[in-house]
Amino acid sequence: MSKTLTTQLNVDQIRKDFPIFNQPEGKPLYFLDSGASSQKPQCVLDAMDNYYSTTHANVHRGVYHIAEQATELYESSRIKVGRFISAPHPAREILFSKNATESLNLLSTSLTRKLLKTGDIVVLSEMEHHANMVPWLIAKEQFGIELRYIPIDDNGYLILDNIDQILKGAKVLSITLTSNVLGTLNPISELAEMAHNEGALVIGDGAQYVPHIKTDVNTLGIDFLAMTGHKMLGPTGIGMLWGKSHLLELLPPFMGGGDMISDVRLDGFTPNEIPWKFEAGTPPIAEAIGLGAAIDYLENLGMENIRVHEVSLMEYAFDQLKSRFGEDIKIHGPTNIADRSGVISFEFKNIHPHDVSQILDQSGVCVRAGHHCAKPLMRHLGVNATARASFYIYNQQDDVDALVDALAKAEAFFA
Amino acid sequence: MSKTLTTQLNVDQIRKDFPIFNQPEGKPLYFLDSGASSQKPQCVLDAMDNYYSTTHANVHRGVYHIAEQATELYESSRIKVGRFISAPHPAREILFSKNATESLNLLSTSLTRKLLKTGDIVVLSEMEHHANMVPWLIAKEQFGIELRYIPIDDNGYLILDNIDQILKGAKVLSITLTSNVLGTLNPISELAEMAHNEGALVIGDGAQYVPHIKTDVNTLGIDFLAMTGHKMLGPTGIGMLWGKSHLLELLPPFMGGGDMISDVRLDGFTPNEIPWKFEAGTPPIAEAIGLGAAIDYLENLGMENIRVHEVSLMEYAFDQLKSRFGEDIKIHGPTNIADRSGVISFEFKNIHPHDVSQILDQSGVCVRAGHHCAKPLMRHLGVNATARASFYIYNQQDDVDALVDALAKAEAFFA
Amino acid sequence: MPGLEDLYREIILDHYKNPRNEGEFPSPPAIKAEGHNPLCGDELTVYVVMDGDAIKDIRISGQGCSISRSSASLMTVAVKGKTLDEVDRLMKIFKSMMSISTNSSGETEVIEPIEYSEKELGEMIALQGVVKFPVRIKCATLSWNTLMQALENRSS
Amino acid sequence: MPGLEDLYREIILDHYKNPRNEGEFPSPPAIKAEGHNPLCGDELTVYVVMDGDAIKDIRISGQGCSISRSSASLMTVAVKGKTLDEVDRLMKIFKSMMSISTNSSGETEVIEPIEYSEKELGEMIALQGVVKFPVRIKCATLSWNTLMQALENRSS
Ligand SMILES: Cc1ncc(COP(=O)(O)O)c(C=O)c1O
Ligand SMILES: Cc1ncc(COP(=O)(O)O)c(C=O)c1O
Repeated sequence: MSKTLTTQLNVDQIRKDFPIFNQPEGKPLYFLDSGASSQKPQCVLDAMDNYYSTTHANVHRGVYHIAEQATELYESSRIKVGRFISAPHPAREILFSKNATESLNLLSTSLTRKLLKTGDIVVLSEMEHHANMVPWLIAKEQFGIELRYIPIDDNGYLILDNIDQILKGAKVLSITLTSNVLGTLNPISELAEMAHNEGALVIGDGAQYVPHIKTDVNTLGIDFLAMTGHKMLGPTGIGMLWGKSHLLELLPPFMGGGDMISDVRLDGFTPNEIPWKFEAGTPPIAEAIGLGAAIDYLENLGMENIRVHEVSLMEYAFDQLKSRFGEDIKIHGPTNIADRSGVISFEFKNIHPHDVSQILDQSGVCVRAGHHCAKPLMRHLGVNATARASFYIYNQQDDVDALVDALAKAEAFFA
Repeated sequence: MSKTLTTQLNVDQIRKDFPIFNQPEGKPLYFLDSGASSQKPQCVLDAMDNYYSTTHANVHRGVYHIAEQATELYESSRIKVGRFISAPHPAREILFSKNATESLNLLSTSLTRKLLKTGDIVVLSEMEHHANMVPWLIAKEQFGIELRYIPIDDNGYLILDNIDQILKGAKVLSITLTSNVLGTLNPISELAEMAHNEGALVIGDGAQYVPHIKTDVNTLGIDFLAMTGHKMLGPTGIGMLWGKSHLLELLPPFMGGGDMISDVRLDGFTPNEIPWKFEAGTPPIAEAIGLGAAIDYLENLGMENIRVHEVSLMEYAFDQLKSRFGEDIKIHGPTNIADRSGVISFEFKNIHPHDVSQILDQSGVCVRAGHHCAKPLMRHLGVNATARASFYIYNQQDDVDALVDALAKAEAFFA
Repeated sequence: MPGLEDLYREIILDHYKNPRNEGEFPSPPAIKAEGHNPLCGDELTVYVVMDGDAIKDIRISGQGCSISRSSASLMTVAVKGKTLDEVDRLMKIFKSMMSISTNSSGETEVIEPIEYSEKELGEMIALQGVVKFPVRIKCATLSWNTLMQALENRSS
Repeated sequence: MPGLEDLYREIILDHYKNPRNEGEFPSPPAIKAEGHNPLCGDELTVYVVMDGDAIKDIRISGQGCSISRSSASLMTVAVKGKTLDEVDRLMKIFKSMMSISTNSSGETEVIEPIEYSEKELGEMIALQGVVKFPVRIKCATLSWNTLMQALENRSS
C-alpha cells in the first residue's frame, strides 16, 4: 500500500514554510485545490510586508529614494518572470496584469483593434477555460471575428485529424498548454509550428502549466503566454503576459491611463514604450514583489523536481483510487500520466460533486466541485460538474490517503 | 512660528501604526507623497497575512470551508466599501478592479459597447488625470465618440460660464472630484444636476477624494464613482467602482472569463448577475481584505477628523512656505484652502522639479516631481512638470517644517 | 465549523433519494421555466399547471446536488394546491430563512426578511442548516427562483 | 543611499548653469529632432548641421532638469566635429556607462556594454554618478536618444 514517492522534494520541510499548514490549533488540512489557487510560503508574505514596511511608494514617477527603490524592486520582478520562462528580452517582454484573465483580454482586445478584422478566424480548443473563451466570444460579438474549435476525444486529447483544415486561414491560435479539468498536456510546439505555417499568431494559456512544469517560450514556439501569480505561490492580484517584443511593439494599448503614455493631448495620445504601454495606472507593485519571491522559491526547489514530484503523486493517487473504488470512480482525461499535469477530475458513484466536496471537507480534504470555468467542456463530458483534486509541491501521500478515506465516508453517507 | 494644528487626530499614535515610520535604523522619513500612494498601517498587512495564513483559497467556486470563508471575507469587504460611500445597495453596486484606472476603462468600454454611438459627446475637464482622459481618447479612436472639455481658469477653478453650452446634448460627464495637481474641489453635485438635466450620465473620479473626505454618493448625485485602494491605506492591486444598480445591470461586461458568466457555449455566453458580471477571473482577494481593514482604520479615525487635520496642515504649509519664500515659490490652484484637498503643487525659483525633489530627498523629504499624469493640465499651466507635496493622516507640522528647510537647502545648492 | 448534520438532515436525504413530483408536463398547457446555478452548472426545469389562481400541479426535472434536489422536492410539496398569494408568502418565508447571511455573503437578492412561524415552513425547516454553508444557499434557492420565473412567464 | 555629490558634480552644475551650444539652427538645412522624457514631460530639440559624414555644428533648445540639460550640453561638446562613426561609438560608450543598472532597473534599451577607456568619455564622466539614481538615467540619455533620432531622420 505505501509505495513511496519518487521525489527530490523534502515535503516536510516545504510544509514548514507555509503558515497555513502550521496553524497553532489547526485541524489537518489536506489541500487539494491548488489548481484553483495555491497556498503561499512565508517568504512571499515577508517580501510584501518588507516592501510595505520599508520602501513603499508609487513606481516610475518618483525621483526620491524610496520611490526609486520601489521601481527597482518592481522592475526586477519583471525580469525574474522573464527569466523564469526564458524570455529572450525579460525587461521588455513581460507585462504585469491582474490575472491571466486580464492578460488574455488584453490580447483579444488589442489584436482586434489592430490586426484582426471582421470574418478573421481565431482557433481555440473545446477544453479552454472561460478565460480563453469569453474574451474571444466578446470579440466575436463586437468585431465579428469567427471562432473555430479543435475538438477533443473521449480520452481527453485534442483531435488533430483535421487540424490542417481547422487552422487553414486562421489568424490566431489561442490554446491552453494544459487543461485545468482533464489535465491533458497539449502538443503546443507542434500546434504552434502548424499555426505559424498558416501565418497565425499563437497564444498559450499557461495558467495551469507555468506553475508546475519548466517553461521555455522558445521551445514552446509560441508568440504570447498568459500566466497568473496566485496559482504559483504568488499573491492574488497579479497576472503576467509574455509576448515577443516585435509583436508587443506592433500592438496598440489595452487600457488607457497613467504610465502607459508617452504624451497626452486633449485630442489624442502617444503610447509609451513596451512593456509600460500595456500597464495603465498604478500597477500591482507589492504583488509583483511577492511574485518575485515566489519564483525564487520555485527555482530553488527546481521546476524539474516539482514535475517529478507531481507525476509521482499522480501515479500514487491513480493507483489508490482505482484499487479502492474500481468502477465506482471515473477519472476524466488521459490515462497515461506522462500526458497529464497534476489535476484529477472525477465522478464518484452517483454522488453530486457538491456533496462529495462538502463531505470531504469534513475530513479536512479540500477539493473543488463545479464546472471549473469550462462549461463547454463539461457539456462535452456530459456532466454539469465534476469534483477535482489538484496537486502541488506541498502535497504528499497523506493527502491522497485522506482523499481516499474521505471518499469512502461519502460513499457510506449516501449509501 | 509654531502655530499648532487644529486636529482631532493623534498623529504620534497614528504613526506608531505605520511600520515604515518605525524602522529600527530609519532615517527620518517626511513622506509627502500620499497623493501618489499612501503608506499602510500594520493592521492592513496583518489582515492580508492572516488571510493567507489561515484561509486562503479561490473565491465563489469552492464548497469547502476555507474557500467559503475566503468568499465571505471578500464579499464583506465589498460591503464595507459600499457603506463607506453610502451606496444604497452595497452588496450589488461595488465592483472590484485593479485600480481606479481599470474602473474608468471598464466604464468607457462598457458604455461605448452599448449606450454610446459615433458622434456622441462625452464631457471631461481639462484638469483630468490621464486615467480619466486616455480611456475616452481610446473610445474616440475606436468608436468615434466626441470629447468636450470644461476649461479652467488661472486660479485652478473650472470655468462654468458656458457650462450649459458644453453639456448640451452630452451623453456622459466624467470628471474628477478633486484635481491631483491643483487640489481644486470641484462642484460635483451642481455639475451632476446640470448633466442629468441634459440626460447625461455622470461619472466621478474619486481617486484623490474618497481617501480624504467623507463621501456620500447620494449627495454627490452622481451615477458612478471610481476609486483606488492604494491611496487610502489599502494595498496595491485593488480598485473599486460604484455604480447605480440599474445602470450596472444595463451595462455589458468589460472583460470576459471565469466568474463573470452565468453560462458559456461555444457560440456565445450569458453574463452573471451584478456585481460579478464585471469581475472576470480570480479577483484581488487578499487585496480586498486588506482594503477592508484600511476602511475600518479610516472610519475609526473619522473621515471628518481627517479632513479637519488636512485643512489645518495645508493652512500651516501655505503660511510657512509663503512667509519663508515669498515670491520665490508659486503654488498652483485655489488660494482658498476650503476649496482644496491636501495637495500642494509648486514651482520653486527656477529649479527644475526633478532637482527640487532630488535635493529634498537628501533630507528625507519625499515629494513627487513630474507631470502627475496630467499633461494637458501641465500645458495649460505652461510648465513641463511641478513638484507636489501631499498630506495624509500621518503627516504633521514636522513634515512641513522639514519641507521648508529642505527647500532652503535646494535654494542654496543651486544659487 | 458547522457539522454535516446541520446540512444533511434526514428529511433532506429522504427527499434527495426519493424526490417528490419528479417529471415533466406537456408545455403548453403547463407553464415552464429553466433555471441554473452558475456556480456548478446544475440545471432544473419547473412545470406548473395552474387552476385559476392556484397551482394545481407541479413537476420538476433536472440534475443537482442533494440540497438543490431536496429543496426542489420540498418546494413542490409545499406549493401544490396553494394560491399565488400563498406561494408568494412561502417564497418570502423561505428566502427569509436563507437570507440570514445575505449581507455578509454578498448574496444578490436582498429580500426584506419577514416574520413567520416555524409551522408555516413545514418540512422545509430541514433546510435551515444551509445558511451556515453560504455557498450552498444558491443550491437551495434555485428551485424557488425557477418557480418564480415560471409564474412570471405566465403573466407576460 | 548615494549622496548628492555623486549626482551633482561640479562639471554638471557648470554645464547646467552655462549650457554650451544652446539655441536653434534653421531647419532645413539643419536636421532636427524632438525628444521628450515621459517621466516628467521635459522636451528638447536637437539641431544638427552635417558636413559630409561629420557633425559640423549642433545646437539644443528646450527645458529640462540639471541632469538632462548638462548631459545635453556635454554631448554637444563631445560630438561637435566628430564623424558619424565616432559619434556612434561615443553614444555606445555613454550608454554603456549608463547601463550599469540597465537590467535591474528594467530599462528598455538593452545596449551591449562595450569596452572603453575613461579618457574617451572626457568630461562626460561627470555623469557617471547618475547610474546610482536609476530614475534620472532617462534624463541623462534624453539628448543622446534625440540626437540619434535626428541622425536617423537624416538617412530616411
Ligand atoms: C485624480 C486621479 N485619478 C485617477 C488616478 C489613477 O489611480 P490608479 O493609478 O490607482 O489607477 C489617480 C492616481 O494616480 C488620480 O490622482
Ligand atoms: C487554464 C486556465 N486558464 C486561465 C485561468 C484564469 O486564471 P485567473 O483566474 O487567475 O485569471 C485559469 C484559472 O482559473 C485556468 O485554469
